[in-house]
Amino acid sequence: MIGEIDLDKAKKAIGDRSQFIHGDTAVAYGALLAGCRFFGGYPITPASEIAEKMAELLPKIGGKYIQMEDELGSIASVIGSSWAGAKAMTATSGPGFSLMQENIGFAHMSETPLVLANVQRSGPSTGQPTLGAQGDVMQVQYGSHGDFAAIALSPNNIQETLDLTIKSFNLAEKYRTPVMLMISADLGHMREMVEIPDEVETFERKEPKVSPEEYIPFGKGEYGKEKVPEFGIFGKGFRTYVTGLTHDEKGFPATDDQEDHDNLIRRQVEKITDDREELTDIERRRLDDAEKVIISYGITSRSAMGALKEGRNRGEKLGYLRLKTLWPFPKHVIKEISEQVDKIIVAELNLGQIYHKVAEHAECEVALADKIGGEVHSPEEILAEV
Amino acid sequence: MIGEIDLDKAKKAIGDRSQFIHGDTAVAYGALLAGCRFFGGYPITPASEIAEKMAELLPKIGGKYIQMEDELGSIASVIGSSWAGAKAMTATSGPGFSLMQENIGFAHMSETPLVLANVQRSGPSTGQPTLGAQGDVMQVQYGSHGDFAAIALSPNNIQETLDLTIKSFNLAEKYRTPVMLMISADLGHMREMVEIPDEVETFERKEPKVSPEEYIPFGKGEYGKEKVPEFGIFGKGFRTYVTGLTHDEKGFPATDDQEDHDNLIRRQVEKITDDREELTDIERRRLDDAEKVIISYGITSRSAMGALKEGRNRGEKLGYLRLKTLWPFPKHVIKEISEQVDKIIVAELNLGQIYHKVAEHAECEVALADKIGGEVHSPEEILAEV
Amino acid sequence: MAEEQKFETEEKVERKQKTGMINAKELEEKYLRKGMMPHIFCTGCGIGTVLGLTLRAMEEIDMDLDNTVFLSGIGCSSRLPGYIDVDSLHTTHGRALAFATGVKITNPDLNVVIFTGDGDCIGIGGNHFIHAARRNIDITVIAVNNYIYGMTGGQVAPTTPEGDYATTAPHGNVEPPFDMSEMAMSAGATYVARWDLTKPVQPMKSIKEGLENKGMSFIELLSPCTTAYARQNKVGDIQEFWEWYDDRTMLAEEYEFEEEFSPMEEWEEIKEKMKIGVLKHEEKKSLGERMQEKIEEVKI
Amino acid sequence: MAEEQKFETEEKVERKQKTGMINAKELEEKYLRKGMMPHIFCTGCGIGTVLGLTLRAMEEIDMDLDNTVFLSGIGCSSRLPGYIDVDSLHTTHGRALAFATGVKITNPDLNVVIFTGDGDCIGIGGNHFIHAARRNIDITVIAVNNYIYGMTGGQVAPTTPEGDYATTAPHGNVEPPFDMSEMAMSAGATYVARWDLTKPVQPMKSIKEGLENKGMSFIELLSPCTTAYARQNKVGDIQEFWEWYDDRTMLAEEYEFEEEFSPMEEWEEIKEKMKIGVLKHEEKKSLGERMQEKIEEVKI
Amino acid sequence: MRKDIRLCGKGGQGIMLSGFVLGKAASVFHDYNAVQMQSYGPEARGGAARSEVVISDEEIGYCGLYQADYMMVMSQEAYNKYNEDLADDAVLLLDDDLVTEVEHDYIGVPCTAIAEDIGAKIVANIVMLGAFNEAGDLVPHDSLEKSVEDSVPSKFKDLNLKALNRGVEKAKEKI
Amino acid sequence: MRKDIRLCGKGGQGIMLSGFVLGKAASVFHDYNAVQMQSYGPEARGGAARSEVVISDEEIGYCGLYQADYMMVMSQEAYNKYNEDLADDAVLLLDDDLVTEVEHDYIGVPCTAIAEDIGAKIVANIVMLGAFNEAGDLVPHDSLEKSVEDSVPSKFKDLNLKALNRGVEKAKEKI
Amino acid sequence: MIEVNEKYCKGCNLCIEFCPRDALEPAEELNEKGVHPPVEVEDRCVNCHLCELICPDFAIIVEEEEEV
Amino acid sequence: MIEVNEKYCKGCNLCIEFCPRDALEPAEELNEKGVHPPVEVEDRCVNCHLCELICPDFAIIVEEEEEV
Ligand SMILES: Cc1ncc(C[n+]2csc(CCOP(=O)(O)OP(=O)(O)O)c2C)c(N)n1
Ligand SMILES: Cc1ncc(C[n+]2csc(CCOP(=O)(O)OP(=O)(O)O)c2C)c(N)n1
Ligand code: SF4
Ligand code: SF4
Ligand code: SF4
Ligand code: SF4
Ligand code: SF4
Ligand code: SF4
Ligand SMILES: [Mg+2]
Ligand SMILES: [Mg+2]
Repeated sequence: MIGEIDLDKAKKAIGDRSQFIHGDTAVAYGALLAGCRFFGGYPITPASEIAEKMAELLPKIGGKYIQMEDELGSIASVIGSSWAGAKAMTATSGPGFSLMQENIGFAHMSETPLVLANVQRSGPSTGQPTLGAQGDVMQVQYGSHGDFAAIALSPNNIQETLDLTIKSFNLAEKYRTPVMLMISADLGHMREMVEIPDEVETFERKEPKVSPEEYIPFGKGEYGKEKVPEFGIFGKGFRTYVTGLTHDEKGFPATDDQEDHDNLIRRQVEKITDDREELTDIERRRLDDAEKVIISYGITSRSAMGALKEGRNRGEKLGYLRLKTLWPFPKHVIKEISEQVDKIIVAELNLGQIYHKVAEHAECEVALADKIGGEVHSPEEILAEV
Repeated sequence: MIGEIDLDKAKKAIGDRSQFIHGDTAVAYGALLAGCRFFGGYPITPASEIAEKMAELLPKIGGKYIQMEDELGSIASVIGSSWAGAKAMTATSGPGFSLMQENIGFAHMSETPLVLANVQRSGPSTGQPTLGAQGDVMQVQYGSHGDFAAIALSPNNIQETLDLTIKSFNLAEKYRTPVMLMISADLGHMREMVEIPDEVETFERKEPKVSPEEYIPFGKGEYGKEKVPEFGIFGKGFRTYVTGLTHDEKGFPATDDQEDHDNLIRRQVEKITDDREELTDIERRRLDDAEKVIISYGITSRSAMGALKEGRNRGEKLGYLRLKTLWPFPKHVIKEISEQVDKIIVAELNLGQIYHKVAEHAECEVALADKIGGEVHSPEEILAEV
Repeated sequence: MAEEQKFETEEKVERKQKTGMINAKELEEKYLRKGMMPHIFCTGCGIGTVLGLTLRAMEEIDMDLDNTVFLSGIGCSSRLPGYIDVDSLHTTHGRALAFATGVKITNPDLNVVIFTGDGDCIGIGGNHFIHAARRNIDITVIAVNNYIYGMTGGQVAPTTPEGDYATTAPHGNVEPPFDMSEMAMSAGATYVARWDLTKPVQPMKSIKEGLENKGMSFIELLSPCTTAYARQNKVGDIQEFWEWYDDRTMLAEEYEFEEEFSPMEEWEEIKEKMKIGVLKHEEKKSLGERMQEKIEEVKI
Repeated sequence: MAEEQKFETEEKVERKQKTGMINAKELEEKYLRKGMMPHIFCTGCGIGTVLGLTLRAMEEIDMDLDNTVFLSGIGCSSRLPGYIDVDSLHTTHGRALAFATGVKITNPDLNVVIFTGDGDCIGIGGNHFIHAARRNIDITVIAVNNYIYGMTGGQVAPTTPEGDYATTAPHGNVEPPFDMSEMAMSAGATYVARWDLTKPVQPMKSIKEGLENKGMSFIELLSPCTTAYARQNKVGDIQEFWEWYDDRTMLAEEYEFEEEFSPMEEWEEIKEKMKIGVLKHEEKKSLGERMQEKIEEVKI
Repeated sequence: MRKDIRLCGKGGQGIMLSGFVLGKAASVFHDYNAVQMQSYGPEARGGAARSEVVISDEEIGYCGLYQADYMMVMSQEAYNKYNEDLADDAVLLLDDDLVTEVEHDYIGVPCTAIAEDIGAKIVANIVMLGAFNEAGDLVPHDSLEKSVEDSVPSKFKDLNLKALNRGVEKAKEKI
Repeated sequence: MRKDIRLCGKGGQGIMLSGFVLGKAASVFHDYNAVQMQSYGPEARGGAARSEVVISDEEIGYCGLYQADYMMVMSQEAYNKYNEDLADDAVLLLDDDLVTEVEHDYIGVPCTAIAEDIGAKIVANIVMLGAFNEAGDLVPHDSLEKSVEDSVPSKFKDLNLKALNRGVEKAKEKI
Repeated sequence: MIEVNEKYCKGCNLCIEFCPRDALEPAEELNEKGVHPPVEVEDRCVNCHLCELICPDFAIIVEEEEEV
Repeated sequence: MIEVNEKYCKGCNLCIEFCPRDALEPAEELNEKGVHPPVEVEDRCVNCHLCELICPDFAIIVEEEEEV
């Protein structure tokens, strides 16, 4: 469904080359540019604007927008759409993300590429609907039952939000897996200028080149990555059986077989964790001589930039490390940096989530600059923990 | 609703004093003995037998059983029932647990006592419905969006399943919080003899002793634990406003207030984490001279017992530590033990979940004996990692 | 009910006797939580009117406030329980009826009333809605149908008429809407009424009848959303809203008359209107009664 | 359809021509995945029959297998797509219709068929069910109503008749059941039929008509669960199941006749029966058509 | 003393009940510890059924079988599927009318025939259990008897006890 | 150079639009970096509205305000609520017809009156923005003009430009 | 007599539009919310209470004394 | 002529019960599933195909040849 002409159409629908837009719009633009042609959603503050933009632009370029009856349905429609051949996405926030957990597990189990943007708001429960947070970052990895390996990205400005949305689609297709784009309400509703890129590098779904009989929908990949099978989209004669039950390579239920289950789940996990280093996207600042380093991500890293500047001004040998990839967790980077510095300060808008992952892998002291209640850290609040 | 006579009724409904029953039945018996008088459920293998036993026995003693339209509804009905004055529970397995996550968050936010038994099956997704696993133990703490502190218990035999069910109800009432009883399908469908206790120590809900005007439903407790407010059940004139929005002490929405949110959520978390040591229930074996220790929980600890015996026979200085409390995570115990031994081996029926918590807090080497696919570890498989 | 459409003198007197017994200030003092007014609803929003009518209906039957629980999901309309000084459970989006089921079954003596919006009730909450109706559980559901998702800023609802605009239907809605009352009836609710608020006495009476009905009562109130809906659909002022209701609704009795007697082409147009009035009122055992009978049968 | 109740000679011939074209072995070879037979359904379970009838209906309209997707949720009946050699999506419990919505909207050329059970469809899946019907999305839903949760061992379903037994209704069910077809019609499905399997030709024909209908088709098939339902409700053999259906169903035409002409007391009894037959067949634009029109209107 | 015991056959033969009766006999009606595990998949309808019991006078840790020290088999399919980890010196009882291809030493008990003989094919599992317990010396006979009495509907008590004892007799003949 | 700017007033006055126009002027129509943040709660209907803009010629890290160096205010309630962290030497512009109780030095711009004067109360925010930009020297005037043109429906372009320039003039008078 | 609680009135004009006797009209002055609350037009009101019933903001009270 | 696939037949007897001509009866012997699959009673079948349609297990085939 996607090609050069299509990209042109998307750019035409998007309009001006330079725009002053908020994060939600940037997600929608990124999606259109990446080739997303299906959005199944359900409104929720502060993610609704993504749906609204998609509802406006998708029909203009022949894509499909549908507002489903609830979030259970919206993620389901996206999985269905992906198997029917579209690059597909949904967007939600905490309460909707919680509702989607069962079907997110299905997406992992069925190895369905899709993108889910979670514009995080202050939880738990209904919480503070309009205010920002980073309280769902562990839920990405542990929100659904059983074992799976998540991919999650976290941008910290609006241009990067657009760029990482495109990247999310590319990773989803490359690894045949759901990818989570985690931003907070602050970023979702914050405006900056973005440049709509002229050229967009997209990763196109690897379709099987063998006959339906030879096609292995849930085993070793032949033409792409070894642990990622090709994707035989519906309507092309592959007659794939897709199930959330434990299945063998052909897709058939193997609900009594220890080995089939072990093979299946380990491959699904390893296709992602084997590439941990390749998937890791990190921003580093002033680490050369740093004695202490602030680790942060997303909107909080903007405050960390302030803290870095201020701290350095005061003569602290501070460094800054930002995780653009939250999952798979870049444990190797943490280990490495923790061997160089005396102390790590993890700043995040929750009561300590990624902090636990850092603490697990760091060899040095790890402090937490946590904050909840809808406001971002001031640089001072981070410096207080240094 | 509960008293001596009622306990007698429960015992009468249960029947014989010594019974050879499986874990699911033990959960139902424990619940009845603890005073549970409402069950809202939805069938799912391998937890359905809990519902079936409750459907049989509850009406006999005037309690209420309802099969709801789905798991979203069953946990909702349980929360409603709790506010209406009953000790209430539900039971489910992975897919249902995932569906319940939004309302579990509501239960945390509204500080609603309830018990949820998760009879874990092999996931992710539909997976292997009849086979056991321990794949949902991180989901307990991270399955819903935002920050909260979970309590979760994990028994390893049928008598203990009954006992810890009673304890779950007591903790739920004491801390005004949802409590998760985590067993695996293996235990749910395994039979052993249990003795129905003659006397049962139950913790009764602390109701406010002040006037409705003075009553603080979401702040400092007056008569019980300081961070746990009394529970003004519906129909008694307290006119409580219960909401999943961020609220002040009186229960009124405070969706724009950083401080109210911070106070509320930190109190809710601390009411549990402050009591971490008190809540920690651990079984220790042969630790005195141990150089290596196997840490496990639930059904896996039965295999660990086998490994302990075998290992000691072979001359290994092995120890055994079993977590009956999974959450709040007994980090102090891990830290302490890790200072005494050279190596910890975590055995669990997943690809490493509690392992990460142990690794975070241990000071020594930590190895993982993971297993998935529906079979329990053989003692040999654990010993292989020693 | 058609006779109540005109303002005849005798009726005025009757109405006065009924409604004049308690005035707005007294209502506020007796029924509302302190310090919550003015409420958060927009200028001219019908939700405030729904609140007033509900309280007056409660007053008429002298409802025991200490024995009453209001519940709701999420949405503008779902903020109502926060204003009423009774036990109240403001739950998650769409789930109020499931929470209510637990409340009512556990303590059948409680009066249980739910406020819900169109999205909350039959969008995300559709399953609980039809099942509560099927069970004929003894609760009263007051559904504020404003044809839109108000709280979140005007997205399309499952009740939004085809062709109308919404932030997620910027080119016009392509989906046919639900008739919520119709669904309630099919699913098994025993008292069902629908009114728009241009006729305030009738809805008040229906709420009262709903509260008295021993079973699932469903009262759908068509209520103007003066912000999210009106802005997008060029309904400029309240007059235009009235015309809107005039265009799109018809008294049930008239409707049925037209169905029988109007010529085909006319009927095709009329057909699309929503019937208003008391649409169903039936006696049937409630879930609570059936459960209690069973308990009596098997108890030890 | 009543005329098809008797086995007249001409009809036999006709039937032979229709059904004899492909026999069970050929069906298996053409439509079923290799190596999956014998299937997992219990002895005498109607689900196998449903499969056979569906395949024969597909054969009659010469369905393009490479352009067909079967979906299902979870349950015994939901295992069916695993047997048919087409693209298939065996989803989560209750959600098949939402998955199907994504499939069909994305590629309107695909034939989309859903197998579902009573619990899957209107228990946990009720919300997706009514919304798919409201949208009149062009899919065909074949619902196997066995009045019970079969797969999980016989718990009460929202279709279980009042008073019947189930593992979670060990003292007899206290809840009134849903009429799924009725709900489908209220919600907006355009083709609705219900049959029990004692009349195999009619359901086959209805499946065919459903596949041909451009909109949401709902075919409810009353199917014996010889294990979970029968065991608990003392339906000893297939003969007793037939009596069961005889007792509890009536052809729609007869039903309507009785409604008009039978004496009150008799009617009270008859009333409780389920109508079988083609209950609705209406022309209405499908969601896909409406969406496509909108795209044509706004595309750049 | 720890006894790792497997009972298997096909669905519908009452294998689960046998395991239950044996476990209960050991733990409720005698002072052993006992664990019973059963396995069934969604695909298990009518297929091979298996129930495992561990009996011990000590605490039972690992509750799987190290190997099957005792095994009773009531169908060929079950034998084929579950004989893998049979101990070399295992006590193996089987209905030699139904299980005909066997690679291990065994004691044949025509339990189905015996059951038919006493008038109810359905108690074949109890016949077998009686023989199995006798041959394996698993639990005291009267504990088993009590357990049977406690586990079957009262009107079938006598029939089942008869079946049990016929099994015992048969075993005595054979060993 | 980093400018921390707050615009506030009540819902419906076009505060968000002003922030948007300013941020766009700085970043799209000039080569500054700009971040705009806005806050609204579910309760904010008709209450105080706030939009914050940070402008800088360097990368903008922290995107909250350190303190408000520049503030424009269009209602008393907003002044009361948001004057807390106003810098001592801040440039404070306000509609002194609407905001009458003020504790800081300020420049009064009767923007509502001016807007009414040019025929449309609704452009008061743009009047104010013109004055604010002039007084604060936030972005080059023609960038702001372009941004206004780009942000309003074409039929209201002239009106808005007029409003903008009337604001500029007023500010020039005052400073 | 009509009593208006100016603090609550949001100026929706529903009362004015609804009054079957045109007994209400918008006030000249704005209230603190910036809207024109209703004021009574003398001698027209028949105490039908419709305005009170319909007011979404509990801002209007019809006092009956005068009728007695 | 009726052909029965013994491997598939689960012995539900539906075909036997359904046949309007009593043209089927249970076989004497058990199949490997332990049930009695149907066998044809000679000269009764009229090839109405009902048994084939109703068989849940794809186990029965009505062959038409003889009719021709
Ligand atoms: C699980 C979940 N999804 C989405 C939302 C966002 N949300 C809040 S209210 C609402 C719609 C409200 O519409 P309606 O029920 O019609 O009420 P109204 O505001 O129109 O009165 C939505 C989608 C939410 N709070 N929770
Ligand atoms: C979320 C979730 N809840 C519960 C289950 C367990 N479950 C599997 S099938 C089923 C019921 C099936 O009943 P029905 O849809 O009527 O199908 P049948 O088996 O009767 O054909 C249930 C409750 C599940 N798989 N997933
Ligand atoms: S948004 Fe609409 S429904 Fe909500 S309060 Fe405003 S007018 Fe009422
Ligand atoms: S349990 Fe019931 S529905 Fe399921 S296969 Fe068996 S007979 Fe059929
Ligand atoms: S009481 Fe009636 S007549 Fe009097 S002002 Fe109100 S609406 Fe008008
Ligand atoms: S109806 Fe109420 S809020 Fe509206 S104008 Fe009249 S008094 Fe004011
Ligand atoms: S209907 Fe089929 S499965 Fe049943 S007895 Fe006849 S041939 Fe066998
Ligand atoms: S084809 Fe008809 S007549 Fe012949 S055996 Fe089958 S059912 Fe009987
Ligand atoms: Mg609404
Ligand atoms: Mg069913």
